[in-house]
Amino acid sequence: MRWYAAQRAALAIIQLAVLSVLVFVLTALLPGDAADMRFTETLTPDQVARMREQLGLDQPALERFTHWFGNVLTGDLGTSLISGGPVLDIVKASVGATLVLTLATLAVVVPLAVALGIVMGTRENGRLDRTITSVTLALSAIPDFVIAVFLVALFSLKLGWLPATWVGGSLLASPALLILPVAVLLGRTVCLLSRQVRAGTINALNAEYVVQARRLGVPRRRLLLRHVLPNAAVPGVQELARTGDTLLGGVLVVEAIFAIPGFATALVDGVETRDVPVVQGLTLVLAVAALVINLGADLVCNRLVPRTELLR
Amino acid sequence: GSDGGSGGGAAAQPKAGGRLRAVYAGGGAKEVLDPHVQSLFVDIARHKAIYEKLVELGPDLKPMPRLAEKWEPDAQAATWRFTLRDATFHDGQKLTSEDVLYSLARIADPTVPERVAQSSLAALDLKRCKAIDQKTVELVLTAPNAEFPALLAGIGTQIVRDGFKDPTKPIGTGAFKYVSFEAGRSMVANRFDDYWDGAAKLEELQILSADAEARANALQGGQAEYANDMTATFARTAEAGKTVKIVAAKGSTTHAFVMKVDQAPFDNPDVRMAFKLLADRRRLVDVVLAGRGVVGNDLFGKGFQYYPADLSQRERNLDEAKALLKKAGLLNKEVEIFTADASAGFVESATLFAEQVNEAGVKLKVTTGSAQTYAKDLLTKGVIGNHRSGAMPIPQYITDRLLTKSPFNVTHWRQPAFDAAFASAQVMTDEAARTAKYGELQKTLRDQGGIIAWGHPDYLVAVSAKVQGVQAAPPNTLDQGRFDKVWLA
Amino acid sequence: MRALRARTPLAVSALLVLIPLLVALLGPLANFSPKPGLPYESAGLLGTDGLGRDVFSLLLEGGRTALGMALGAVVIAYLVGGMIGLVAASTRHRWVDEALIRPLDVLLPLPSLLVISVVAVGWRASPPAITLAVAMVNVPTVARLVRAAALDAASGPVVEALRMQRESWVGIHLGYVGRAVLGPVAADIGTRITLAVFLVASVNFLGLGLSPTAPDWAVSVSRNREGLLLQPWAVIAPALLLVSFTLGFNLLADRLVHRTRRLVEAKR
Amino acid sequence: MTPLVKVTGLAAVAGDAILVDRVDFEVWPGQVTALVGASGSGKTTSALALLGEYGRGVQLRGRVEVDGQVVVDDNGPVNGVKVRGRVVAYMPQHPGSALNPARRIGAGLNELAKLHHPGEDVVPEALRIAQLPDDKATLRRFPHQFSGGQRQRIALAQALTCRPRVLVLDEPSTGLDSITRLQLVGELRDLAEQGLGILLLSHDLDLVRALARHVVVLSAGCVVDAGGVEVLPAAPELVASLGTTTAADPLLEATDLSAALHARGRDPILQKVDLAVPPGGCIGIVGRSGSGKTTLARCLAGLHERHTGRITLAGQDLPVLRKRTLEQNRRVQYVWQEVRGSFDERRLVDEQVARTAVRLRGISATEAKAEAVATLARLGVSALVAARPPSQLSGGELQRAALARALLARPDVLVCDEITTALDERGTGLVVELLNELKAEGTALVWISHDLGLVAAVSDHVLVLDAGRVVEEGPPATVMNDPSTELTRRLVRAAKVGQDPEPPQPPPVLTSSADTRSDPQR
Ligand SMILES: Nc1ncnc2c1ncn2[C@@H]1O[C@H](COP(=O)(O)OP(=O)(O)OP(=O)(O)O)[C@@H](O)[C@H]1O
Ligand SMILES: Nc1ncnc2c1ncn2[C@@H]1O[C@H](COP(=O)(O)OP(=O)(O)OP(=O)(O)O)[C@@H](O)[C@H]1O
Ligand SMILES: [Mg+2]
Ligand SMILES: [Mg+2]
Repeated sequence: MRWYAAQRAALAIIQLAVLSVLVFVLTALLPGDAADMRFTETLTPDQVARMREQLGLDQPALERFTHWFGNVLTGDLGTSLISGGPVLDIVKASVGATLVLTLATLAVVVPLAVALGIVMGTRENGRLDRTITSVTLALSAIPDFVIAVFLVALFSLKLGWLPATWVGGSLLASPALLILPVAVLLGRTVCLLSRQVRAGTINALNAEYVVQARRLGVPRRRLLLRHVLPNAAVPGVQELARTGDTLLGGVLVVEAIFAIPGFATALVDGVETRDVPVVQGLTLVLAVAALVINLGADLVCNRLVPRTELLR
Repeated sequence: GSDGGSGGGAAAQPKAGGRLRAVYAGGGAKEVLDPHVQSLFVDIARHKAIYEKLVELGPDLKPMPRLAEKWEPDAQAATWRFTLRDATFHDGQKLTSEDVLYSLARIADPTVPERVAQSSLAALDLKRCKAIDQKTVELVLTAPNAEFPALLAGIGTQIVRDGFKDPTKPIGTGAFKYVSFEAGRSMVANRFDDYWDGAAKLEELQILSADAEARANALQGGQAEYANDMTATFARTAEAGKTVKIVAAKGSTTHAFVMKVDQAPFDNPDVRMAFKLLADRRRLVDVVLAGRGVVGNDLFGKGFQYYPADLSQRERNLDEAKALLKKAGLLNKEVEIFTADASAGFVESATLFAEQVNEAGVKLKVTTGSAQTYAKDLLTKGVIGNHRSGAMPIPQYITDRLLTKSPFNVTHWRQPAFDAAFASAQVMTDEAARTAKYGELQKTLRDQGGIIAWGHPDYLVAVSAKVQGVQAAPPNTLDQGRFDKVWLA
Repeated sequence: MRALRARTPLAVSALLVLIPLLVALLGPLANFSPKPGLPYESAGLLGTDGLGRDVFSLLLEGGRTALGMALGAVVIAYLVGGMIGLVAASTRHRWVDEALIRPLDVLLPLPSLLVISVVAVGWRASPPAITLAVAMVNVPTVARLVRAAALDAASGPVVEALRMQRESWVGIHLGYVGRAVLGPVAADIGTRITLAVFLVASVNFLGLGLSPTAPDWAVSVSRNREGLLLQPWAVIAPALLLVSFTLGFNLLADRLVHRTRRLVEAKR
Repeated sequence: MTPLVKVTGLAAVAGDAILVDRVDFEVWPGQVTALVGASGSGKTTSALALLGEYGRGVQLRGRVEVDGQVVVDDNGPVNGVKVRGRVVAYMPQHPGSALNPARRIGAGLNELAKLHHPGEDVVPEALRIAQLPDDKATLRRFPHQFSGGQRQRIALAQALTCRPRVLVLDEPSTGLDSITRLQLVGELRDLAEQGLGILLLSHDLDLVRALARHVVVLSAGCVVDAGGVEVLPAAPELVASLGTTTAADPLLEATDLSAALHARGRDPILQKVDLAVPPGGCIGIVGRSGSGKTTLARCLAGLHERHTGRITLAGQDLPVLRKRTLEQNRRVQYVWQEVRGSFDERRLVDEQVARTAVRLRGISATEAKAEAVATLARLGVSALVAARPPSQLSGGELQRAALARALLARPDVLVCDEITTALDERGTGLVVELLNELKAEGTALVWISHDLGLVAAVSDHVLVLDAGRVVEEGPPATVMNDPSTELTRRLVRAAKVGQDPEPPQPPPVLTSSADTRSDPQR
């Protein structure tokens, strides 16, 4: 176990280092730099040139990178080229909304998907199974921006029931702000997850050990909760960790449509304004999160079904 | 909804109190609190609530007194005396000459290149500027300029307190006192009771940032009462309902195609004229601006001070254009138009214009560049591209874009004779003579220059039905976004 | 068998996929371009869009990018990732396997969002660049999937038995390993194409991809959504075509997954 | 005394197929009743009827009474749920896979204890009978942390925790080496002595002979005979051959053969094994589970590449499989132990068998097919059966198909890895007959088996492997009758289950390392 943890940690560190280089190279490949972004027909080229100098953007890329990397090792994510504030502040400011959004989504998705998956799995090919399958399949086939556009048109603009944007509202004052964004993010994730849970349930139900437990007189309810569920959850958990990335893509669309000042928006903004330290910082945080989530998923799976191999 | 100002109703009795949430196009991390570093509308709106300038622009972009009660130039228009108004800062201090001098020096600080008014106020000879007394300040120019007051109304020229260092603790003379700010999201400010121009009606002002769709949704969903810079489509949708009013300032900005006059094929005046004759301005306005705009006449600033209104409207003339193109040998050749999604309507108008040009037998190919770097790229890249300019006095527009040394000379219009004529006009203290001279220069531009100004979109502000007192005014003018005059019914 | 018949009929799923596909393929050939009108009018079959263009003619033009980029991305992802996966699985040298798969592991936490937005911002409005970016984002997962599926098959006793019978390399890898990989891959392609369509469409929707005047379906949905209440067809029609394609593909993929599952069950 | 289980006129029908027809049997407390019969004769179907359980699409008729409760009557199963666990506990064929990998074994045992005997502390007793340590550490372990043999015991402990009146054991001895099998016999005998009724399903007649009081012989779903052990066919008299000490040069020879799991000899499985087989000779390889028999066979077949030492065929070096010439490939063939896994699910069995002749002997596909069908027919697998995909063949049929597949190469050396485990006596007889014929024609055999009697009958030289080393070798008669090592002695003695008139000695205490067999194939 300790060897495993060490291996995992070493791999993570290598991944993060390589990732930083990659992100730097990627952003360096973009045309223009942060100083150019300030060129909005109010600052003259001469002023822009002086700014570039002040921001240190006239230095060679390698030097900028090593400088940044050195700082990161001491825990300093640097300062934004655009706002001049610490990157950490930008990360902190943007992470909240996205976190709330994803947690709220997960809080709905996970129980819903598990429940649906188990219902479907225990009634394999029954009418209920087929109905739920069809509905979730259809839901997952609608791109999130299409869902969002129509939900907003219907529930906010036509009926006026729900707020269509986070602008001018506060989450504390009106939690209803969460409803539409979560509804948009829900569809695909629930479908993906519930299908995994369904497959896991069917597999577990057919497994020798469940059949045997039933033969030894374990009642049905207990069988489902204690014997089927943990095994059925494993593919679901793995899927959840895997969908993190796709979920983030959806989050961007949702953030854009509902004007949520979140992580994905900050990332794309950073790229658009060539704010390299911000992009670096956000990516780093994101990568750490992805690594932690994957590790967590592996550990959870290993907890649920100890035989799951840790290192593939 | 109704066009024009919404405050005209005689029955409307101003009411005090309440909170107004105004949404502007956001700039994310680019948004700043330093009044001298602004460049976005949302920054300008925010700073306008807190700070003031010596001079402001009227609806026709003519300078009008603000913190300066009045001004007087000397005979050469090289030394200007400004008399200050009896205004109070949010910290209770009175406005003095020292504040003005400090503000101008702060703007000019060469170690902070992002202070935007640096280039426009470069003509100021700071060492020789001085305070005559508490309320009078004398500003000396390195070269005479009859338009100097207008420069003090440009963006980034706000007056701050003497010794102002920390932009996160704003103190101005404006109608609202700063409370809080989060870049890319919102600013909150409260009424300043000692405002010299009569305290605002609103108790609290929130200025929020959001893109066009979110602005529309916020306004319709009742999460905002005021939405700046709305699209014509939104106006069309909103007009069907009753909850939202549209306040439209006619023809406030300028949409144009710009040709580089020193690059083939536009180094040939015939080709420039042919392209001008090819533009179907009416259709461009109808489609790209959804009819919400005024047809342009290849000149900036229709309706502004110094605009030559007597020039005839240029119309589409396919035959003449064809003849000119044939003469230039451009028929069946391909020309690229360089555009980007940098501003609403750019790609759309380029695409539409391409179709119109294609009808004359010249293939205009649309190339899309990066939106973020477009302003810079346009200076060097492409031979013809999109251009949009906000409202500003016409002489300033010429200074910025049409002189040999202009920093944003996108048409590469570099004519020593034109430069000289403009310089001579600028020192004329007689306004009528100046106007005549500017008129001549603009006629030259219209016929020979590289600008195809096809339309002047209306500037659309949408407000919820209960908002009163919103004036229809072009952006960058005094009455645009004046929340001290607005009240909630 | 009964369960299979009870599912959505094959014809329906196929039709759902085929309609958008045919529109995308044949639409541009139709060369149907009526005279443009004014923005958001109801003239013509489906009215006009925000630029006064006929929505129906736009639909005919817009499928090529909407589906082409996604399909292209999946094809490229499978060519590159599948090759890496197969080679990694079939190599007898552990270091080749490691050298091929470990770098992909490192790439896994790289947010696809970042890659795509960088590419989209850097090479704006270039369909090949975006296609390539979407493809690259998919390579690591495809490679791992193919490797895992092939490894399972290639290391099993069946391959040993075939070697004992001296079957040729081609016979073993295409005849057996390839067929064994086909099941998971076919199921995966179904969902992957849907995902790719989503990704491409989202990029275009967010204005990071194609030019805003492009007739692309996702761009149409994005650009015309502010006119949704004035002229709904400009949004609904392209959205319907997109959804029809992804829904059809989902149904087909589901069917495939079912078939492979039943095969596996039969094995037990 | 009344019987615990009374089955009368039990019938099971699936569609038009009759799986079980008018079966009667009884199970008495303290006694073992055995259901015997060939594979597919309906043993499992009949036994599951005691729980009211039936396969998908199967209908049960007749009458099953368990401990006074009617479980099946003429309307089909009724309230089988009541007897599950508490009255009848069933132990399936591969108990290893019947343990939930996600649960600690303690949790599983306590759950059953709480369900059936709340408030009573039945777990320690169950563990004791199953010969498992009753400490916290053991209970906190997960199933994968036990060896195959221990897992079998855990499954037994689970069944015992229910304190059933009747214990049903389905093929408990498949794949066990003789020592482990002997331990099982002892345990079951103890259980019966404590008053439990045991229903034993098996085709291992020796095991039945050793345990059963009542025997019911099934054939194609019908009871063909019933009574005491005397109804069983007599144990075939297999005479150990004396060993042919032919002077002929060895055809296949391995010297100093070592093999490891990992590169550079880490984790060795085989160490310094020497063997030689002359043409027409047969070398038998025996040893406990996990001793390295399969690995040795795979080295000879060229499939296990991580080995050192020298293997020669007719004096010439024999490289690993992928470097062998066509001729070398043809001359040495291997028959898999895990036979199901070695067939491609998607092609028909006869086609797969025929491919050998096409690829290795270059004959046409039609000729090869004809030859495949003929060979399979000789082994008792009809052409009709062989023309199906592998999933539709029974384990025994597939085992014979695998043999045919190797035989179609007309090999000079045939390596057989436990190829009769799924066969009944008739099937085994057919296989042995054919192989003896080939031997007479000069084919050399390497014969791996747990069935010492069979080894003795087939081979003329025996190797005994233990932990990868040869611990004893010699002619079978010598090795079997006069073993020189303790291991061989135990193997031989344990193999005599059900053949000796004397009851065997109490089983030796199992140490956790004694059974290193990996998880049985699921
Ligand atoms: N659900 C089912 N539907 C149809 N036929 C079945 C079903 N279950 C079992 N059979 C058939 O019933 C027969 C008896 O099966 P059963 O499992 O009872 O045999 P068995 O004697 O236990 O054999 P083995 O020794 O291989 O375990 C077999 O021919 C089998 O193919
Ligand atoms: N792939 C593997 N991974 C780990 N251990 C292995 C592997 N293959 C074989 N072993 C180990 O090598 C040893 C020898 O295995 P082998 O299969 O040769 O045994 P065997 O004598 O054939 O046993 P059986 O009678 O059960 O077939 C065993 O301890 C087994 O656990
Ligand atoms: Mg059975
Ligand atoms: Mg073995």
